[in-house]
Amino acid sequence: MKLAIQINGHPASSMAATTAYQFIKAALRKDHQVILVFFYYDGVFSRLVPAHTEAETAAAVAPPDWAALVSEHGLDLVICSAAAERRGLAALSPAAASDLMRTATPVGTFRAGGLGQWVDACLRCDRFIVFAS
Amino acid sequence: MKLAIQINGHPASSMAATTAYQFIKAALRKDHQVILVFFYYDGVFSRLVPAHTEAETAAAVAPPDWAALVSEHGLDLVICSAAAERRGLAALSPAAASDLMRTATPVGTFRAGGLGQWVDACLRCDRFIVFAS
Amino acid sequence: MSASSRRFLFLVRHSPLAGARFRETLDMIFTVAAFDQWVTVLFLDDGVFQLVAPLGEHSASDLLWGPMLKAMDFYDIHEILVDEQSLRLRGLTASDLVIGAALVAPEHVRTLLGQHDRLVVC
Amino acid sequence: MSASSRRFLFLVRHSPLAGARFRETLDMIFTVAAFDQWVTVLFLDDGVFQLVAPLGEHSASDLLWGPMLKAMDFYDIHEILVDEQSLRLRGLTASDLVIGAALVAPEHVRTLLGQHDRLVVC
Amino acid sequence: MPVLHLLNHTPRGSESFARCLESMAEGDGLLLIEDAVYAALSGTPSAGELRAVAAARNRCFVLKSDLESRALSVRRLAEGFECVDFAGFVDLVAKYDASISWG
Amino acid sequence: MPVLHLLNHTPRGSESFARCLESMAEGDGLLLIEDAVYAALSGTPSAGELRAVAAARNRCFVLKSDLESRALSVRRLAEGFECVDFAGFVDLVAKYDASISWG
Repeated sequence: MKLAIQINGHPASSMAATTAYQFIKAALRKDHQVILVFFYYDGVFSRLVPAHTEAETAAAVAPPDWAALVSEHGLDLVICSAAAERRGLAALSPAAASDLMRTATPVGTFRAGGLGQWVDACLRCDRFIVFAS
Repeated sequence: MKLAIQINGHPASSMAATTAYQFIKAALRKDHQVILVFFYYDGVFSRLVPAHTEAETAAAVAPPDWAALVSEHGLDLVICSAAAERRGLAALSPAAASDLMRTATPVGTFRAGGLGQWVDACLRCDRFIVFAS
Repeated sequence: MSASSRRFLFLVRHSPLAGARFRETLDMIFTVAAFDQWVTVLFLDDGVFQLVAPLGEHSASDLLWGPMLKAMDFYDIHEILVDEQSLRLRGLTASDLVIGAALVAPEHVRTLLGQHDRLVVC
Repeated sequence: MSASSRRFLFLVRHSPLAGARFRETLDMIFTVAAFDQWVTVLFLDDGVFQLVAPLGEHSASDLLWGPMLKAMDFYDIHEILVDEQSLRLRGLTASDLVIGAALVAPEHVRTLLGQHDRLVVC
Repeated sequence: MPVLHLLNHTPRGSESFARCLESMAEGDGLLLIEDAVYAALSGTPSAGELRAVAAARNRCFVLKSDLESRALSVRRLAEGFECVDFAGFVDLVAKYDASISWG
Repeated sequence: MPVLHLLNHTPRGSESFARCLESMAEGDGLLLIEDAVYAALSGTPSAGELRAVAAARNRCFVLKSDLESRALSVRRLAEGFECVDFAGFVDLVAKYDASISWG
């Protein structure tokens, strides 16, 4: 089964990214194909990596490790660049470090893209699932 | 009248910052004193300046110009640094430009702070107003 | 329609001034239409506020997304529907709306879901 | 109390796993308590889910903020209150709660608001 | 101590509306801002509930600029609501002893 | 075409719950995830409404890991709900022709 995933929720105020991440891992374990993970609306903030104290991480549900999914499964993680720019996040640039970010996702984890890629995946996939805010 | 203001809403998905900004301008016009504007919860994202096309800016409510309030009225705008770091925004650093941000607020507009300053203002003010998400 | 064509149903459920959200919803709808897909748009719950026509001293262009809403008539959108119950619960009628839209009953929402294969709540 | 002391009422209205929110609410409450101010905490609406005690195979430490909630008993919090109606609408009773808290009726919420001068909905 | 209650969401979008009305004591004020202004349109069930509140010696206000940014005319307001601009909002905050933002 | 409905908020926190139940056709499925799992606790009004849905030949599922992260026991679930893990979630998505996330 070919899956296309859309993530709409802000990682700080919604569980959307966390749930989507667990769903994707389970789908891959069952040998389904995830042809696109598209970050839209406030989902584009998934690019920022929040700071957690150790106690918080232990108690809370573990945050998504997107970089691992990309390196291990070659997933295509696309952040809508128009949605990102409307929220003050620039298009992805090669430099990973930033004075405004506490920690940065490894370069190449996310790809800047647009709604064309989203529609294309919606047409090619067998199932389309939204993780709402 | 001494006012303390708290802003909780994300600037991309809530009107909290926009409403607070208009309220503050009206209060200053009436010679009230705004002793603190405290950004908490998702309000800390007010530091990111969203990109607007001209048409969007014309049609929508104008976004807050925090830098102007600081330069003209010497307001104290404090971003809770613990809340910012939990959301992947680092403590404020002197460098204003960033590869991850499309546009940056002028250096010195916001000050990194904590809940101690918030309580202090709550005790000193005559009225405390929250702008909710 | 080719084998890969899909029927998209957009369910607009949120009020207009919630940040960038509605603009981004319109972007999705127009992008799908540009790919020559079947597109139905259903306004329901607080989404019906998107369609309230300006009254009194205001003109259609004062409405935040008025011009874009009107463009939907010209795009290749299959149908624009409004949930009648959502309007009624908000004291609105069809004559309050800025664009022509067919009213549907709640039962019809059920049918609509089954007739589309890409369901997007906005 | 000094002239500048205030009575703070925190109204916790949201469910526990909504991101960093509850942790930040607790930070506010403990900071005010550290300043020796009068602090009342009222759980109502979906906020009562914060207090549901683990049952069955789970222990209190499995509850996301369980340890911090228990610490409220030791801090100088004036009162911890729970809206009885909010519990009832969610099929919960006082025996489901992880900390000792007095139940209040909706009328009492009105009275509480008038007795405090810093009202913070969380 | 009379309290100024602030609502900023549509009446059906959350539980805040009902909670706020239930929590108002005699002499309290209510100000509708942002999306909450829709609650004051004439003919809505919410406007009826709000009128009942007003009858209990509370005053109900609506922020004019939020009506305008939604292209709503003041003439669509149900009876019993008073329009205020931001200067009026500031005066209300000064007039009541405390404010509460229900979200 | 049978649809899988997804809810992720508490029943009283938004209009999504009522809207979802009203939009379910015969043969559709419902999966409660994140904060929506509270709706399935026995003794809640929401669980009663959901049982009525199940009686109309729909199946109601609850995501087990979201019960667990809220320290809720499976034994607190009202009758008529089936627990699934993430692998089961994936199977449900495959089984139904389309999914809708009400938010």
